[in-house]
Amino acid sequence: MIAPDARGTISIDAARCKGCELCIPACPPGVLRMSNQRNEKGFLVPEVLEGCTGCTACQLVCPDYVFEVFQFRKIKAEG
Amino acid sequence: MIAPDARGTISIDAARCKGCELCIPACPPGVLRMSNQRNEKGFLVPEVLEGCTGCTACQLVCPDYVFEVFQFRKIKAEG
Amino acid sequence: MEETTIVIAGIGGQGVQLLSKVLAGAALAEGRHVMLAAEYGGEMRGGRSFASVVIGAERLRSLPVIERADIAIVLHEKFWEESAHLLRPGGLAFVETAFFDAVVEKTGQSDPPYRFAAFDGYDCAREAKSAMGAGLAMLGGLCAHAGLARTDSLVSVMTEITPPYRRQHVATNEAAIRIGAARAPRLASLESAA
Amino acid sequence: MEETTIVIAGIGGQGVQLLSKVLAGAALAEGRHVMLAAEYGGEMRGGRSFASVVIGAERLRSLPVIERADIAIVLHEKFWEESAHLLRPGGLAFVETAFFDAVVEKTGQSDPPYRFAAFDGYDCAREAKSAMGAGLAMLGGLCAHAGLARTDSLVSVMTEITPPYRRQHVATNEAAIRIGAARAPRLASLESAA
Amino acid sequence: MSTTDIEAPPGKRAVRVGHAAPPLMQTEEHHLCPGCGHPVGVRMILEVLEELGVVDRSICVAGHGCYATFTATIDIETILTLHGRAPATATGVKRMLPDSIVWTMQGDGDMVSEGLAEIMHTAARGERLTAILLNNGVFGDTGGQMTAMSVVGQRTKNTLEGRDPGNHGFPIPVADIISRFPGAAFVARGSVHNAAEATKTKRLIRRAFEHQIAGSGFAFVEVLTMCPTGWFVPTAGGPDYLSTALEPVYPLGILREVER
Amino acid sequence: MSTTDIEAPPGKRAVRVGHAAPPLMQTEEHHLCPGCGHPVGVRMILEVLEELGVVDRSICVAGHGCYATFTATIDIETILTLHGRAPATATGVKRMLPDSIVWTMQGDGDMVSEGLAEIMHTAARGERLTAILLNNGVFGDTGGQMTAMSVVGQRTKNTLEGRDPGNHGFPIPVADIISRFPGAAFVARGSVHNAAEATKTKRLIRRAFEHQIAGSGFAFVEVLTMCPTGWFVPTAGGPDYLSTALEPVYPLGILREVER
Amino acid sequence: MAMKLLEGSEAMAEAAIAAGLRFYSGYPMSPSTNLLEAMANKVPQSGGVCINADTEIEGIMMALGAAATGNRAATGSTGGGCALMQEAIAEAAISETPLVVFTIGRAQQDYRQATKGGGWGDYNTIVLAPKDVPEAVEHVQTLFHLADKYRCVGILLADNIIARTQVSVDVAPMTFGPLPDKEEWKLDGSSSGTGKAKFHWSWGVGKYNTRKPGGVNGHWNRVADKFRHIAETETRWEEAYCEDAELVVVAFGTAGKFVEYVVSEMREAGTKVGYFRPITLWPFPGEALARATAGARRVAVFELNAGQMIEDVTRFVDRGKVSAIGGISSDEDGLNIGRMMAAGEVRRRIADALKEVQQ
Amino acid sequence: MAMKLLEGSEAMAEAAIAAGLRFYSGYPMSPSTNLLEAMANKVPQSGGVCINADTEIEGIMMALGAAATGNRAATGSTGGGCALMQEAIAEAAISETPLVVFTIGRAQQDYRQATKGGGWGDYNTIVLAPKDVPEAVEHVQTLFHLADKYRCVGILLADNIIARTQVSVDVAPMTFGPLPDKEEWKLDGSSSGTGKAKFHWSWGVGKYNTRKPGGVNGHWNRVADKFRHIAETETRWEEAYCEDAELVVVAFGTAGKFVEYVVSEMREAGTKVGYFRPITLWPFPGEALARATAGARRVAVFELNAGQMIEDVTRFVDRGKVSAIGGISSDEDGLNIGRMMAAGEVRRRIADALKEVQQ
Ligand SMILES: Cc1ncc(C[n+]2csc(CCOP(=O)(O)OP(=O)(O)O)c2C)c(N)n1
Ligand SMILES: Cc1ncc(C[n+]2csc(CCOP(=O)(O)OP(=O)(O)O)c2C)c(N)n1
Ligand code: SF4
Ligand code: SF4
Ligand code: SF4
Ligand code: SF4
Ligand code: SF4
Ligand code: SF4
Ligand SMILES: [Mg+2]
Ligand SMILES: [Mg+2]
Repeated sequence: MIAPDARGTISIDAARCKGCELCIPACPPGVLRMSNQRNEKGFLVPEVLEGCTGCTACQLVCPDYVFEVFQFRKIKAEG
Repeated sequence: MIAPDARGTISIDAARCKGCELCIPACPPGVLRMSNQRNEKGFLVPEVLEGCTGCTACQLVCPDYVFEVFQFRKIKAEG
Repeated sequence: MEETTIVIAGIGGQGVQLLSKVLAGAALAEGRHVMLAAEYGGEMRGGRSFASVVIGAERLRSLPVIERADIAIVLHEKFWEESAHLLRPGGLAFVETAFFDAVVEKTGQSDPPYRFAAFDGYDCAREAKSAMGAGLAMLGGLCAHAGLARTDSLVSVMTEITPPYRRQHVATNEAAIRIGAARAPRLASLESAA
Repeated sequence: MEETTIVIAGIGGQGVQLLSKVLAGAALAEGRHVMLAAEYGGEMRGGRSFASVVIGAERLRSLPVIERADIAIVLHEKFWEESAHLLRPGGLAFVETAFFDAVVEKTGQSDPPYRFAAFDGYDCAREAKSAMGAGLAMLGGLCAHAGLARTDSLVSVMTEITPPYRRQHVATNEAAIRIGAARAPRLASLESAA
Repeated sequence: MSTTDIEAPPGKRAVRVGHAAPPLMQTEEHHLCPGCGHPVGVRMILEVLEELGVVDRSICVAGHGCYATFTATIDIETILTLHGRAPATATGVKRMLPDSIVWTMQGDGDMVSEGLAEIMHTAARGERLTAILLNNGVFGDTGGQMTAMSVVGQRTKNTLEGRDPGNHGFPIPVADIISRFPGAAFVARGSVHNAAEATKTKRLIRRAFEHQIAGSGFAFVEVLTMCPTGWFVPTAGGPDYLSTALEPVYPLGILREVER
Repeated sequence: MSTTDIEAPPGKRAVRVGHAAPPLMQTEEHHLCPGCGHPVGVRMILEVLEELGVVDRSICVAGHGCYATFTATIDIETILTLHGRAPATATGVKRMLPDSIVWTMQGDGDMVSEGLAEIMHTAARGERLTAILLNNGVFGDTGGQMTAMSVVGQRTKNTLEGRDPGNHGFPIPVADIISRFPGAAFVARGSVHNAAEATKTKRLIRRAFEHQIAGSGFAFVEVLTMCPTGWFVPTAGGPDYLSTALEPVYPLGILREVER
Repeated sequence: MAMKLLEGSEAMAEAAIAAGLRFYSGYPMSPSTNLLEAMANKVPQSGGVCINADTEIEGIMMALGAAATGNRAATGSTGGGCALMQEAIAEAAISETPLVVFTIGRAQQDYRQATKGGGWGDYNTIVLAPKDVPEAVEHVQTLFHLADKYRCVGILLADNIIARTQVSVDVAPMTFGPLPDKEEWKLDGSSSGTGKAKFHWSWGVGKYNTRKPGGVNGHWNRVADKFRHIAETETRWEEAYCEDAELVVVAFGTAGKFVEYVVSEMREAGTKVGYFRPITLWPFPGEALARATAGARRVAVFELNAGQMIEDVTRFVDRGKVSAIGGISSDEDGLNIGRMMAAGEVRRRIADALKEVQQ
Repeated sequence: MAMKLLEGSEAMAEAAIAAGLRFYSGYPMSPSTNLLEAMANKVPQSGGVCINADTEIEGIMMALGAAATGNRAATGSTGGGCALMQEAIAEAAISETPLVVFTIGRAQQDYRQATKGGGWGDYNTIVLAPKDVPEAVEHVQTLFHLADKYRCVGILLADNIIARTQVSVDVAPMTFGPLPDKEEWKLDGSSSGTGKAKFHWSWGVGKYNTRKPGGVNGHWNRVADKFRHIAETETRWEEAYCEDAELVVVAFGTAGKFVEYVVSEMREAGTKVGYFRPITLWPFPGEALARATAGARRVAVFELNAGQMIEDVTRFVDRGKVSAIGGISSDEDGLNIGRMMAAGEVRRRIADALKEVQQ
């Protein structure tokens, strides 16, 4: 399911989200958008589309520490 | 006793003087100097020599409000 | 009892505070003495929101921290226990239909000491096309049923206290109150069902 | 009496405070207990300057605001009344000669309850070439007479407490103390003259 | 979440480049409002302390404001001191422990309203501290009233018609003032209203701590943060309000830096 | 002394051009030290009030310092308020009596040590007052200790070795700070250490009151004054100490003026 | 009679305006913030001035300046903020500046601060502690009157419950007796240059031309005598059922309202219990308390703190007879009044005290 | 034994250093200025830090920060300056920060401030009032010990006479019993990053990982209990000739020394008079006073104020038996102790009180 040229991804700890939407415009490739799902606190939470670059912008601006960011790196053959 | 070309004079309320000597260098024509006389408070007080211009400098700098300054003006014929 | 005490509980965002003000204001407009105590933990959504309203004909004797309520308006199952704790034996629990079962279940006693009534505020709100109107509808229904204040008084206080930037909701809110009030007669049957 | 109380009074600039410190310090150096209370109204010349020194062999009982003095050192006629008020019957008024007559006159009683002694501190100071040494000379004279402290103790305390920027006065001050002390034997006669 | 749980494209592996929760937080939960800018600022401070390797000699002295909630959750020794007085308290700490890394955390209300004397005197003394100002131009914690840094025209609960300079005067740009103090080694202003500025701001904070480590003088970073609640704007509108209302009054950048 | 008592040269008469005691003094006596600069500053204020014809609507709010002795002798309604708080007290007075002429008189210790917050907040508010600072760089009244305006190297009773910036920091040039405040209409610094500067300073004070009369904003004049006692210099050396130690740190002149 | 639904804070602000308040200046601190907001919105509408002070000290010093012009002025905060005002409260009291300070307390841990003060010198402040919003509306007006009557500082000691509860209330302006003229001391500049310029200072010594006899001691003694007079004449309290009570419960403010409620209920059930509510916390109605409790076997003090008012109680009631039945009671947010301010809790504690008596 | 001639202020500074003071920060105000100067000159020489604070608030807040690191720290001023410290004193007391505050009072008009405080909340401060310089030297050291022992604030209440009188005195370091370890709470950064970072705050609730049971109420109750314990165990006083005295004179501080002097003199003359001097003003030695005055017909309080300590006296002695024989007594400069602090005056006032008794 992951595109072979994918550069990164994020995990979203939706339970912590307070639906402020600050992450949406922060994402340079624009792959975040608000979903229709509400978390336990009653807030709409974001979802990520394909194309995340692992740039950490969302993580940086999120006041509720929702995002974990990963970059995909080539596996090097080990000595 | 007053020179005919005298331009001004001062009165010195020596009782108030605290002997700080600030007036001495303040006098542009240099006609003030400390006398040998002490006032009731025990301070040496200044005295004025001839040549006062009535410029008010001494009055301006004296912290103890000792000087009153007068200028001599021609008496104009009245009526 | 000369003084009637109503508690309103729900979660942040359900309009508990608006409801309490509308109720108290309407009773005041009708010449009653009122007292309103609000408690809410900041502006956070999903947090506890609670209010008590005391209405009486004379200068009130009730304490500002109420000890016992005659009526509980239950907008959400969360925090119901607190209202239950306050409700006097024989008091009325007026519960949003959506949470009715959960509330009854939580009550847990085989023979609960209160009277229960379910009221479908959400349905009224839908009918009124009012996004936030469920609570107002319940209030309309309750007042029509229990005679706490006239529907017109509720509507006019709601209109009066709506801030300028919320003016667009006045019409739908009014509709919610009136639809709720209109459904009050059905209440009696529901009540006895509990 | 186990404790001796000396009051020193004069006008600002006469060195009252220095005198009191030298006296107290010298007594301390000799193993006595001392207490010194100073009062002066700011740095202004001509104002009242007053100090009291209590000296005793044991931990002192005297109060810090003294009630009675055994000896009054009178540097100036001004403020004499205050010292007179404190001086006990039979106490010693040790007066700068220059003000002796004025002081006696102010006392005014035909039979004053104190013993008077005049001492020419100004003359000693002249001899010592010490501008401000009159008071120190009196102190030297008094101590030699009354045995409050040894001359050497006075000199060494004076030397110790003179601040760096006044070092040039140490030698003449010492001279003043010693000259005063040397004249002490003459005191007895003066004293009886009063 | 462990990196091995992350599905990676063939031949690649997932490398974590950013933790959700900042390091040194005893819990990630906090009760600040949606869209609040403070948590972003606090995250950066903690990351910098970790990166500089000074955690085990770090002491935070905090004032009172919404950010103070973090005093109970950051895993840094903390004094929650009296409103406005953090610089003075921190001075006492630093003077007793010259090798420790002492930093203050204050809001605009805490620092520039109640505590103006303390911050100015401490800066003038050149106290070797790092002072962080989280400036949202409002008393957030008490519900949104005017502070000494609220901007002209700003609507608050006690300036309902907007801050009118004829009546309420003008805001005090404390960083600009301190930037002219010889005792100050580093003075800068950043913002957290977007990722680019947040990144720059973290660098400023780092510099401020480096100055403390070097002992070069007082180091000060003002961070503009969003307070949608106290500004009465939607959460998503916070960054825009910040950049149009606050930033023109409080321009971003380094205001002073001496050699370390 | 009456002018007729003065002997004049033939054909001339004596005209009084300066009163010994300033006007509006209930007594000319004061107990300030020989060579103190404060009385010179106070004289000028009183002369200006008289010249501007605003005496009967003048109210002075004074702080605590040696100058406060004049609160009991100037014939101007006076509040001797708490140490450091004159600007706040004066604000209350002025807001209740907008047509009155309200001026504060503070020293550097009163204004910049104890009262830094008050003066800054009041200036930022653009309060329509005239604030006078009599700056001698020392707490004169308590016997000569360091203030927030004592200059580097200055010897005081609690900086016996001189103010060491590494320990005691740097002085705060409050007028320069306020001169950048939009609420301030007029900010200037003068001195009384010689007749020429005193003359200029009086003009500055006059301007500051004219701004209040025009209602153009906060008006501030700092006056450098001698404190030979607190500087531990001979009285005659006061002016020299002022011009060599203080003036370089606090240069004279108009720092800000807006249109009235 | 025009009843309005007002939050306590709004009601107090309207009462202050009804009393002629012309100046308010305050700094936010829960739970006094709502009062500041109400003042900021209402005072300018009434033609007065409200300043958002930048510190509590500035707030009270501005108010002091405004009051020195003869206008009615006030400031307010909660205990923490009022701690910063102590120097200024003493200054106002001793300089005889009429001033009202609203202390919207947290629980009842401000009793000692309000009644004893932390300023320097010999002064007191009249402290009124209303039991609810309608009484607060009266107290605010009374306090402005008393402050002017005695040229002193009046403190309104309320709490979160009073400040935040909304009630139907009629803020009717009250009328009081005539007041002394302020001409003698109020400043407006007009005495400047007359040779007798007015002088406002806590040392009260007058200017050179108007030196007051007795100097500073004379002034301070006059002020102290005034406070002695107030202490004798201005005590206020409410008591009920004390004549034959075996137990008298003493409580003030909101706690007093709870005690009144519970004790009345118990009396209806025949229990020999009475209550005494000091309304003026200073002057403390000690003689009245001594009389009211003369016949009681036990006097129980219910206050929401670790024991503050009880020290005043024991000045007038034998300490062997007095016990504390309150205690520290705070919410986790420190603002509110905690679990102890509940009728059930009060009932239980009074019942326990009664048991002891009856043993 | 090394006697030096020291001014009281110098002696107190040396005593503080002997007790291990590492930090002082203060702001000048007569008559406390000399103490600041002595500290500024002596503390750095001893390897400690003295900062010339720019305000009293900064002074105490710096000292609080220094104390939070476990070092002995102090600040000082006179009543007016200490009024500004009230919020901070409460904070230190409730956050359990050991701190010493020197209040070099003007006359004795600071009693109420020192003993009751103007801060917010339920706290007390141990107040020692020396009668003279040698006792002040002991009290200073004792106070640092007690502040550490109980993690509380200690106030040394002295006056102009003690601060300015020069006496021959031996500042010998005193030894006290062992003290609790400060490791648990003192800050040095080393707990940061361990998951259990320390947290210093007056609400005492702990951090997320180290939450204290009972929350803020729990902490405040623990603190209140601690103060109750101190009140029971740490009272100090001096009394003489009380057993058979018809009149007992109560006085503190320098006034106590005068009373001691005069009463001893009168006793020698056979008069049945005794004296009682509270040494700890808080905790007030009330039980001891009650015992000491049980047989007396009259208890006269000599204090140089309008009546402050007398309120504490009447908590323990029937107010019908108590009278005030002191009063406001100030010089024109407000600093000193006025005409009333003179043996003759004291003698006259005690004699008058005796006459009343004997009627
Ligand atoms: C002496 C004192 N006054 C007032 C308060 C109330 N108070 C607590 S937080 C706060 C506002 C803080 O504002 P700011 O520092 O800007 O922080 P923000 O909440 O905006 O992040 C105030 C006024 C207090 N705690 N102490
Ligand atoms: C709250 C408070 N702290 C301290 C003082 C003591 N005090 C009186 S005057 C003064 C110094 C004033 O210095 P400054 O304003 O520079 O005046 P100067 O005497 O130098 O003219 C101080 C510290 C006080 N009166 N009140
Ligand atoms: S920024 Fe964070 S809290 Fe806000 S919507 Fe995005 S994920 Fe949720
Ligand atoms: S890491 Fe960057 S690209 Fe990926 S979702 Fe977050 S902001 Fe978008
Ligand atoms: S300036 Fe004035 S006080 Fe000083 S010496 Fe001259 S006359 Fe005397
Ligand atoms: S008036 Fe001028 S010229 Fe005359 S004495 Fe004074 S300074 Fe000299
Ligand atoms: S009020 Fe403002 S500062 Fe406080 S948590 Fe909410 S958004 Fe953040
Ligand atoms: S101490 Fe200084 S300011 Fe004070 S009167 Fe003396 S010279 Fe003037
Ligand atoms: Mg803020
Ligand atoms: Mg000065």
